[in-house]
Amino acid sequence: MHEWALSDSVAAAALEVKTGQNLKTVDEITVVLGAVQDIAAAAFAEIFDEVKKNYRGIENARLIIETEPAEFICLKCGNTFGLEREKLDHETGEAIHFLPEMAKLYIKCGKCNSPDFKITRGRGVYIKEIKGGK
Amino acid sequence: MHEWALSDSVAAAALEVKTGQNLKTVDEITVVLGAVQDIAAAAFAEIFDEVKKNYRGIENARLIIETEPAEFICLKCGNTFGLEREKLDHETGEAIHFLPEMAKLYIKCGKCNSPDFKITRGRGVYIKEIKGGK
Amino acid sequence: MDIKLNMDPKISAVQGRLAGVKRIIAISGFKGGVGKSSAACVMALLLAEHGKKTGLMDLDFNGACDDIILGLGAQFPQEIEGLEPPLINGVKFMTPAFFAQNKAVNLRGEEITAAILELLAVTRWQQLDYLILDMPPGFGDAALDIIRFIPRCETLLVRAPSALSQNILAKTEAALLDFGVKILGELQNMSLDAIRYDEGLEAAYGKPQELLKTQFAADLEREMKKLGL
Amino acid sequence: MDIKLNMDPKISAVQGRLAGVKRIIAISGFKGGVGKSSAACVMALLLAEHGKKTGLMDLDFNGACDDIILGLGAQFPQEIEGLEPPLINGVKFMTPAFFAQNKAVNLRGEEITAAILELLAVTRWQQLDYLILDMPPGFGDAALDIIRFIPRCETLLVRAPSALSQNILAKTEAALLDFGVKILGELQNMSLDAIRYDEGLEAAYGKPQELLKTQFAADLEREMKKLGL
Ligand SMILES: Nc1ncnc2c1ncn2[C@@H]1O[C@H](COP(=O)(O)OP(=O)(O)O)[C@@H](O)[C@H]1O
Ligand SMILES: Nc1ncnc2c1ncn2[C@@H]1O[C@H](COP(=O)(O)OP(=O)(O)O)[C@@H](O)[C@H]1O
Ligand SMILES: [Mg+2]
Ligand SMILES: [Mg+2]
Ligand SMILES: [Mg+2]
Ligand SMILES: [Mg+2]
Ligand code: NI
Ligand code: NI
Ligand SMILES: [Zn+2]
Ligand SMILES: [Zn+2]
Repeated sequence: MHEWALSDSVAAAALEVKTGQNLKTVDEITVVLGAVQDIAAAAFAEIFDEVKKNYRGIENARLIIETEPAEFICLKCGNTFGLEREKLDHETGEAIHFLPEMAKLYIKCGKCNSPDFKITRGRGVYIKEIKGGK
Repeated sequence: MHEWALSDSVAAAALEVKTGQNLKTVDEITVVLGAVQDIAAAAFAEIFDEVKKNYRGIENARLIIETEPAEFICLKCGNTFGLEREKLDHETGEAIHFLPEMAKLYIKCGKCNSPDFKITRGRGVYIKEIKGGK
Repeated sequence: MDIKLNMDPKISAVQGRLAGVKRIIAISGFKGGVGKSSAACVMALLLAEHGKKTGLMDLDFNGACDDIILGLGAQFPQEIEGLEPPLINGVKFMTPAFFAQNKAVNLRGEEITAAILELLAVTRWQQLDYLILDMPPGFGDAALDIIRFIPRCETLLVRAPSALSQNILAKTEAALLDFGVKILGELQNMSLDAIRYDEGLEAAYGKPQELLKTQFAADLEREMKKLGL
Repeated sequence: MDIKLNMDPKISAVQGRLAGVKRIIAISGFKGGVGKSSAACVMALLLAEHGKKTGLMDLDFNGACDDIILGLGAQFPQEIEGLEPPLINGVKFMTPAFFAQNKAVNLRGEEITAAILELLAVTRWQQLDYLILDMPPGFGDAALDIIRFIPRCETLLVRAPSALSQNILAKTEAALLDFGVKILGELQNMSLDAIRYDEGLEAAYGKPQELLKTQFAADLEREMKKLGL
């Protein structure tokens, strides 16, 4: 699964924070998964529990997953709108799953029909919080 | 003076806000002038008092000018730094006065020497607040 | 009533600043090296030669070269109610090169957007029959911004015979139509029955009068007539 | 200790994901149409032919065309601990075209940055002798991002004889040195004493085996040897 690489990134990033902040251990990592990329939280968590074993000091970190809805803003008319994934065919859904920005090739503003919009929320994976011991 | 066009933009923008918000009059406009572009506040205000006469409903607006220091962030090392205008020769100062982004061609991060940075504060002119009557 | 904002006033100025300009034509092609800049410069020179009030704006920030094609010397815009573009052989000319001191322009897309907006807000074109915009390759920030800030802009596509150019152009035409852009037409460059390959073109760079005498200019003039220019 | 963040984990993954790659070479030139993509594709094919483990990544989002040059069919990356690039004639190949369904890619600079980072973080190159990056024209987001995310990347400049290409290249070389980028060397394209103009090149697009038989490939191979590749 392609999620493997993203889950692994979280562990690598946590290790970086641990080193940068001189933590002894990382105990908890809160990640946010955005609805545009549409990553399966369960699979992501399962993979994380595998990959964290490869990162010293992260092995015991608990992963907390939050989700964030998709939000786009139209640069032409200012309309904000969401992503209706169920309307996408499989190939298009996959394209956006791999590269969220590609949504711009397949979706238009529901109000003015412009394809010139920006993802403002829910793009992909980011780390929101890390708890650790000194 | 090139400031004329920017001062005139503020009046045009205020008119747009007036129309959009159904104001009867615009009474006060607060603009922020950024140190990167280095616009002379006195000249800007003086020009504004001339150009506002061309915009109906803006004629009596008072202009309040605030200034914002320059702030850059280095995308390589994360260092934040300011602009030392006094170190620039005249031609370079003018280039940045006309197109603030051109600072990237002439300045480097003081810490890591990278030319890859971003303007985070004090770029140019923006409107911060408009007061008006309904 | 007290309205808190974080508003860029320049966006509101663009329309007014271009009010005296009758037609705005973006020379696009979306593949690099197909002849957009050569066509944009020579077209502007030809229009001026025909007595049309003409402006030319180089919007290829990362690869601006109209200054070299036109042979820009020490000319620089004058500060008169904004920036008044200097006249090069009758063409009012604006380019980021004025501010780049012959350095590579290492701006990112969002910086190019800000700089384009700045130039649109301060450049004093006054009355023009034609404003020609020389576009960078690719459907990136500059192309999107021109569609956004100047919706009435027409697009003239430059096509070269290469397979790669054709492919990219076909995709782009579809996208432009999606954006509701008015496509003025196409210029077939380096093609035997439109604008031919001209061995003498490069030697004429930097000399507007020489450029006007090239086979390239003669071919372009004929194609322009077909497009009603 | 409780640390609030807004951290993109992908940045931390790049180095590890490229750990098995011995050399990373960006094919740049900063002017469009000088032959960067043709050189990048044929170079990758030649390296693979010589038994080197080779990857090729098209980073010209707005004008990707390596898929056409190489003749990509229905191949698509496999989801194995990331995205595993398909093999085209022995070259591991990654391109935004996989996700674009033959549409024009209308992404802005900051979106390209995000997409490049995404691809760098998920592409599973494994062990490679060479990873070739085909760069877009211009010193914009992609060029800046590669310098930022892959500081060890070497740059190979493609030069064409035109005055415009020379001018832009000279500026860019100065800027690259400013950035501390390692310049591997230069390829003189469409030049009599390096890579000659090859009438047969276009006809070989889409057919890797044919591409390897072109005069272009033979010339490029000779130039590569001079550069120790
Ligand atoms: N019809 C032509 N005849 C000869 N050379 C041409 C012709 N059109 C373009 N060129 C050359 O091709 C190169 C790219 O042209 P340019 O106008 O810079 O294209 P673009 O702006 O699309 O990148 C230049 O060196 C130019 O001199
Ligand atoms: N040595 C060459 N001989 C013949 N045609 C060439 C040669 N080099 C490049 N070309 C042609 O020039 C055009 C631009 O080449 P391309 O590789 O796409 O350049 P870039 O990636 O720099 O834009 C293509 O149509 C290509 O076939
Ligand atoms: Mg589809
Ligand atoms: Mg100087
Ligand atoms: Mg050009
Ligand atoms: Mg290319
Ligand atoms: Ni996946
Ligand atoms: Ni000024
Ligand atoms: Zn809209
Ligand atoms: Zn720095």
